[in-house]
Amino acid sequence: MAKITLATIWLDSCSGCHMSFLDIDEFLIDLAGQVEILFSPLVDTKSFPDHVDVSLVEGAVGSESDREKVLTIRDRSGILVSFGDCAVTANVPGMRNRYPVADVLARAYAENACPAAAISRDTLFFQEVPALCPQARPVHEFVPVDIFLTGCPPPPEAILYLFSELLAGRRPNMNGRTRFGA
Amino acid sequence: MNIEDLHQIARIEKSKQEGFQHQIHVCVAAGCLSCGSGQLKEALEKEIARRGLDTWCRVKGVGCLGLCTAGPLLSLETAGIFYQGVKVSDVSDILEALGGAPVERLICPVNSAFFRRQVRIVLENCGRIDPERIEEYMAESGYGGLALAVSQMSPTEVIEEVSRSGLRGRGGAGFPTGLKWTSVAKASGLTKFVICNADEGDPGAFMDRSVLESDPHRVIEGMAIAGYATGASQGYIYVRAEYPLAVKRVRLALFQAERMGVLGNNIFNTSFSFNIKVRLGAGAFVCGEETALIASIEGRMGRPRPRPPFPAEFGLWEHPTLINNVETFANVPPLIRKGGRWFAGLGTEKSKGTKVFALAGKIMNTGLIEVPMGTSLRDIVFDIGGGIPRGKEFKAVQTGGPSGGCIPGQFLDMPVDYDSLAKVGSIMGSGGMIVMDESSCMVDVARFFMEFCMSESCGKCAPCRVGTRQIYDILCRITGNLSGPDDLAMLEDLCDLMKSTSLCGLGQSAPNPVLTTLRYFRDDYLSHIHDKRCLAGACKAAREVA
Amino acid sequence: MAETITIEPITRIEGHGKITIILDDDGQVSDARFHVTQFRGFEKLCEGRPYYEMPAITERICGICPVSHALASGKACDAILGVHPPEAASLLRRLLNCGEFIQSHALSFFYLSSPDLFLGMDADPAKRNITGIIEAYPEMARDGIRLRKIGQQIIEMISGKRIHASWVVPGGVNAPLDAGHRQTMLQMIPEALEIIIRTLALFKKTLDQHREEIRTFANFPTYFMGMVDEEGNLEHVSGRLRIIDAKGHIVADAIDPADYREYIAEAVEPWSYLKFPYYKPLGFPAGIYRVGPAARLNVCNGCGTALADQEWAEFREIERGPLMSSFFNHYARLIEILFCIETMQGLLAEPAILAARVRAVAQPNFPEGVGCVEAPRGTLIHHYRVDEDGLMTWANLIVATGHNTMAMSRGVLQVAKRFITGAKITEGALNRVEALIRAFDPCLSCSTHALGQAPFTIRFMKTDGTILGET
Amino acid sequence: MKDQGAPPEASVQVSSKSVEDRRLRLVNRTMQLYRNEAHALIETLHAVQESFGYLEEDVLKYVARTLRVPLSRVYAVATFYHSFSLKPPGEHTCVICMGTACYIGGSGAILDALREGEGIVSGETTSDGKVSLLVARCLGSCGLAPAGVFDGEVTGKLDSEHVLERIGRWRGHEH
Amino acid sequence: MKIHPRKNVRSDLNPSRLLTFRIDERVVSAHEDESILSVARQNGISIPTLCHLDGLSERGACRLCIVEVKGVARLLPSCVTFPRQDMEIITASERVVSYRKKILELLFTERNHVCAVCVSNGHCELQNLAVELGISHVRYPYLYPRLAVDASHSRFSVDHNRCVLCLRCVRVCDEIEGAHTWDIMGRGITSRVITDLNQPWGSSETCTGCGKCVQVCPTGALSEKGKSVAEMIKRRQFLPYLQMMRGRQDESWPK
Repeated sequence: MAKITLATIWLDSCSGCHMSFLDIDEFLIDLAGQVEILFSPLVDTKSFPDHVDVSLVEGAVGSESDREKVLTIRDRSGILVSFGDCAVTANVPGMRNRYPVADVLARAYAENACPAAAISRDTLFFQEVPALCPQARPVHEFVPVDIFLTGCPPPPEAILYLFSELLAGRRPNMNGRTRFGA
Repeated sequence: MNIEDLHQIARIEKSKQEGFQHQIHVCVAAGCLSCGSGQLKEALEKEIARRGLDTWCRVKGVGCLGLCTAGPLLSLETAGIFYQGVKVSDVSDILEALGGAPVERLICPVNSAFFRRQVRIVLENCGRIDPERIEEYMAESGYGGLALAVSQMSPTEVIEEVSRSGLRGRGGAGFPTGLKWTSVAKASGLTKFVICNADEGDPGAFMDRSVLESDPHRVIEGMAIAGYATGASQGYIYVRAEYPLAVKRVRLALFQAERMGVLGNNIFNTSFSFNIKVRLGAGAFVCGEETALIASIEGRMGRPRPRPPFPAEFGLWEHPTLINNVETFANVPPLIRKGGRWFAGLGTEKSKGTKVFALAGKIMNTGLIEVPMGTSLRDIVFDIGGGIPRGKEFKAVQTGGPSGGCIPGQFLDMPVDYDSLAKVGSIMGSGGMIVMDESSCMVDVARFFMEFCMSESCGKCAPCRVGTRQIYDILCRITGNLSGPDDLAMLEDLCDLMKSTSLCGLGQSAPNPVLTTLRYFRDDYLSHIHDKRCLAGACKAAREVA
Repeated sequence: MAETITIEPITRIEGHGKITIILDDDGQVSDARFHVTQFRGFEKLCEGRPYYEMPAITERICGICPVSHALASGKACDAILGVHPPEAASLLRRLLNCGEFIQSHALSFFYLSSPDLFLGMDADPAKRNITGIIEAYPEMARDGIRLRKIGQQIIEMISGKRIHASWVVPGGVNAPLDAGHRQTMLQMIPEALEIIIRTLALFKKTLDQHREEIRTFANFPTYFMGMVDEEGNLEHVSGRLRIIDAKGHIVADAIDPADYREYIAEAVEPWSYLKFPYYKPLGFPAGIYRVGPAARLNVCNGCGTALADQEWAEFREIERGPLMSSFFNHYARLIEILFCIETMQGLLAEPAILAARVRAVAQPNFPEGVGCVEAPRGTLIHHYRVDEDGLMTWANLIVATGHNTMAMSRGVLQVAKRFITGAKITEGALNRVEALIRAFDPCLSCSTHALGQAPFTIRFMKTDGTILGET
Repeated sequence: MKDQGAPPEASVQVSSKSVEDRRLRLVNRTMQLYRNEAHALIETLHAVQESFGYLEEDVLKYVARTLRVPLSRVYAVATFYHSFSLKPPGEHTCVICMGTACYIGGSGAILDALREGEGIVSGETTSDGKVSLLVARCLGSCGLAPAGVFDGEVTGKLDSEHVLERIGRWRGHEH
Repeated sequence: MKIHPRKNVRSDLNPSRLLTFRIDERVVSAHEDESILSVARQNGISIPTLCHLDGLSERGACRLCIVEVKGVARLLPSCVTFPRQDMEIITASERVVSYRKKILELLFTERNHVCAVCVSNGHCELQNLAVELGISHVRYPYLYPRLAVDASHSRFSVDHNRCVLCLRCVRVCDEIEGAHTWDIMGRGITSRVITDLNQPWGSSETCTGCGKCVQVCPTGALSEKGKSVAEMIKRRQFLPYLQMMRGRQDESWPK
């Protein structure tokens, strides 16, 4: 049987969902026999493959680069899984949405440095890094999502169930297996 | 007062009026007042006095003459001449022309369809009597209906007459008035109320304002008849505070009616007593909804409550309550005087009588008209309304305000009645009729109405509170050319949700402008979504998305 | 023509990063930049929230070391309340921390770095990952997975959930320890010990193969900072800070974390918009220092537990004075796992650990509070201010990776200069640049809590602080 | 206790001086007309707005106490209805009608012009305190669209220049 | 039991008349003045609600309890709809469930419900309803309003980010405690619960500090201060108890 090809990525998030994935523990070894990880923070591939069967996207879309990434991933993935509350609801990263981006940056850079700051919020600018979106927002507001896996993070049992269903060729029904903020 | 007194007053008033050879009627409704008709009237009076004509010619402030575009308007009652756009400087020319050839440059064509095609029941006294004098109303058979009802008819007979007329509520939904009166009459309880909804909230509608400013006694009489028929002894007129002139004239009219004894205890020497109080609205469209209006009269926030129980059983202070709007009550006195059968002879099979419309928007003759039910839209827009100015193309006519819909050209030959309007997705509403030409983007129009509903939503039920905001956001995205491919589907989905699950009529009907524009002007949407372009050239692309 | 090599994303680290290496006309490395490409804004987004939500909110900074954030946050909140948690709570917080060190260090070593260390820096990149290890060294892979699982299970048994348990609360913890769970944990200890001892032995054997990496992985003198207990032994949760110089002399000791601003300052340079923590008395940029596993073993007098102390002594034998190469972080991580397992054993033996009273209750009594712990990657400082109703008005967070930024960027340049020449850029060479970053085990999830998005510009300087050049 | 008798001594609750007392007269009269019953709340708030120009907090408390309506209910009613304002108005008020006919006739553009030209948006008062801008849902003067009210005077067939000019005059500058 | 006659008595209903009708194919009987919701619950049929709480007056506002009645085109809120003889009620048709989901999703977009860091995480009626209705994500865009927390009260705090405007707090304060400290200001999407003249709760002149509002709040909007994430468990037993005590006829202690 051909292995399922898998990509995982994290955007604006804490990596906790990936950690919860690792929390399936010994099942990782079983999974390694059936799933081939083509792209992930856990492996060394640098560019997103042309096609994967399943992509797990952790995190909200918070920057232009996040936005580009989800578009690419959608394009090249069979099944796209919104992986965890940040991807599904924007969760904690979305808490910044109450404030204008400029205020958020100013707090971190202009106001919080301890010596008399050489930077005022007016001189704050950034280069060579992706521009921030005005708000961190859920993945499905940018691309169609096939499966939603809520939870902060989704419990490993739910992740395992997701994979066992996918491996069995079924579209998993996640109802009741996890919830917002679980 | 007894009935004989009423006739006596009418006779005296009539003969007094006949003593004048000329009567100059100056429109002093809000529209003309804002163009300076107040000063005009003053100047006329002064000049007449100066010339010593005051036994021969009389100036009278009257209510709306209808053609608001052409204000200030005045009419020479005996000669049947209308002058339009009259300025203070025209006063001496007008006076000099009295009895001779009219002042050509001021003449307003009375033979035009605008005047010719109208049939006036509700507006019969508008522009003809001084709204600040009860005697003038009485001279036009005013309070005759009430006298007839209380002295010669039983309450049941009154209701039967109303039922026979086929009159339907003019406030929007078109509920049969006789039926409504019957349920209040039947409801148990010694205390009952009659409420006149004069909180005309539809943007673009001003029929109620005009009626109250021009002929307030007609409404008072209608309410008193309703009180008699339903067994109520207390009435309330809930009127918009934004209509100061209407409020003033209603208050004055109530004062006069009480003084004359047509309101108060033992009206026309019968056991029937009826009083009316004025309550001011405070700027909440949702108070047009019955239960919200009741809450507001009770001094609370105007939030609707679920029905049943209906106000007819459980209304103001929990007592059975009849609520009708201004125009409905205004239809009652002539209906009683002339009989339900007479009324039923006008209009269409299911929509009887006439309807007052406020014509506005991109149309030559803006103003107030009254036509028989069943008159076609084309007649109203192109004949009576004079068509679209500046050679532009007709695009749509919006009826029913924020709860109504936008009707496209293909239905212009449709007769205007309750059922035909409902068939095309709109409603009669209170009678606002806004004409739009090709320069209007229908997405923007839908957005305008949704903004209205969003800020007028009371916030009680979730579908309306959040739904209006979400729909508004989508419409902003579309007009701002920022929409995504799923936005149309989401729009339709949300409209359906609001229609099906909102608590009150406001929420249930708020999607109508969106749904009708989606149905008839889908290209306006698609062009914004796919080509990022406004077909009508009306939308600024950069319009901020809230 | 100058040429730019971009490594993006940096893989097998925790977070988002990118390295650019600039070659001059002769193909020699002339400059390198390390970008963090994510931004989260925690210092602002917590504004207006009640202080007691902070442990849970800041847990969400990082899915790998949420416990550290919860602990630092809890301590900052303790300070705002002005209370000491009950004894059981203190013991439990330390116990929880042991679980986290075990799982986090296991993750870093087995899942992220072992492919470099055991399959080789130059191995096929397609195989150079945990599945490659599962194939090539199934025993070791199983050990790694098992050890991480033990760590996570300990966390779960104490706090009810492996990740983001929201169990640490101001004034203590949310629930006492279940006696049955204590028993289960005690039963897990022998296996954990076996695994770590086996792995230490394996790792030590590979040291010889990595002589070049040891020589070049940020191998330069700097100051070091870490937490120690009252005796100067290794401590992660409730100790005080110690700073040593490159020779190993203590320059500051028993620092109350609340006074961190007297010792550590965060520089802001108009040209980089990035905060650089530095040792204040030396000024910027001379005050470069490192934190983390090796730094902690460098600053302490010992571990205070039997087996770990033996390993510590052997470790410190490698060099006279502090170990300079950051490659030794891998080594130090294994020793710390051992230390934590032993500490757990001790904590679980304390009778007080089962006490029911685990929370001191109070209203906010102070407008400001600082909490500091050693996270797996180094010293973590949370500093809060609240209004009189207890709502957050201001927060400053210094995370482990932040302290190390100066050392990491200089390390990148060092590795790049050694392994990259324009003539032949091998994949293995580029992987070594990444491996250097992995040695620090930077937690970019943590470091991007606020300061992401900032181009990291590296200054070249001598150890005496003379600036050789800067971009 | 429910009916009869004058309301509690007004000057005690209301902040300052006899000028205020005079302004309270209309308020008191309104409440007495309804025998201080709770349902007079909206009518009373109209009276407060009329004599004070806005709903002042102390007066709200006074009204609440006199009519025996909970404070929060008074505030709720005061903010539910758009006719009431909790902020003192500017010296002059300009109301732009946003009824359908006026919107179709271009009142949106007038508001845009005011925002750009005078820097005010609906519901706000210019920083010099001279002019408050309000938006009406419909003045019922659709025949004169777009219409507005300048210090109580209804004016029809407005355009941006005309409005800017009038406001400029109030604020003492030219456009 | 009617504790607040003004709001609960329906003069058109006869409490003594017993009716037979069907709920979800099941034949049930009830008095004319028992709401469909309450009859359904007595018969073990659960209908989701948010603004309804036993012991408080009905608002009919959240619209989650809508049901279908055969022969009636409109959907009816079961909390304020009363049975008729031979009525056929369907509580969970596909149509009804899909509307319930959408309404709940709208509520999620309206405020900033960050379940993960909420004091009521795990004990929240909104969150539970999402699970019950199988909501895996919210299809409408979140609005992310900027709202504040008021922690000025010495024991409680109100976080408007988590409020669903069910107004249980307003009702319990008015109807049970009798203080009417709470009400709702503004209208539409800008509505917000307030204390007194929209002043900080801590400075309220009318609040008795009883905490009933906190206990009836379905979400983490009202909570006890110092309760950490997921620790706020609401206790509602007092409500039926107070109802019983206030409704009883004899007063058993000497005055």
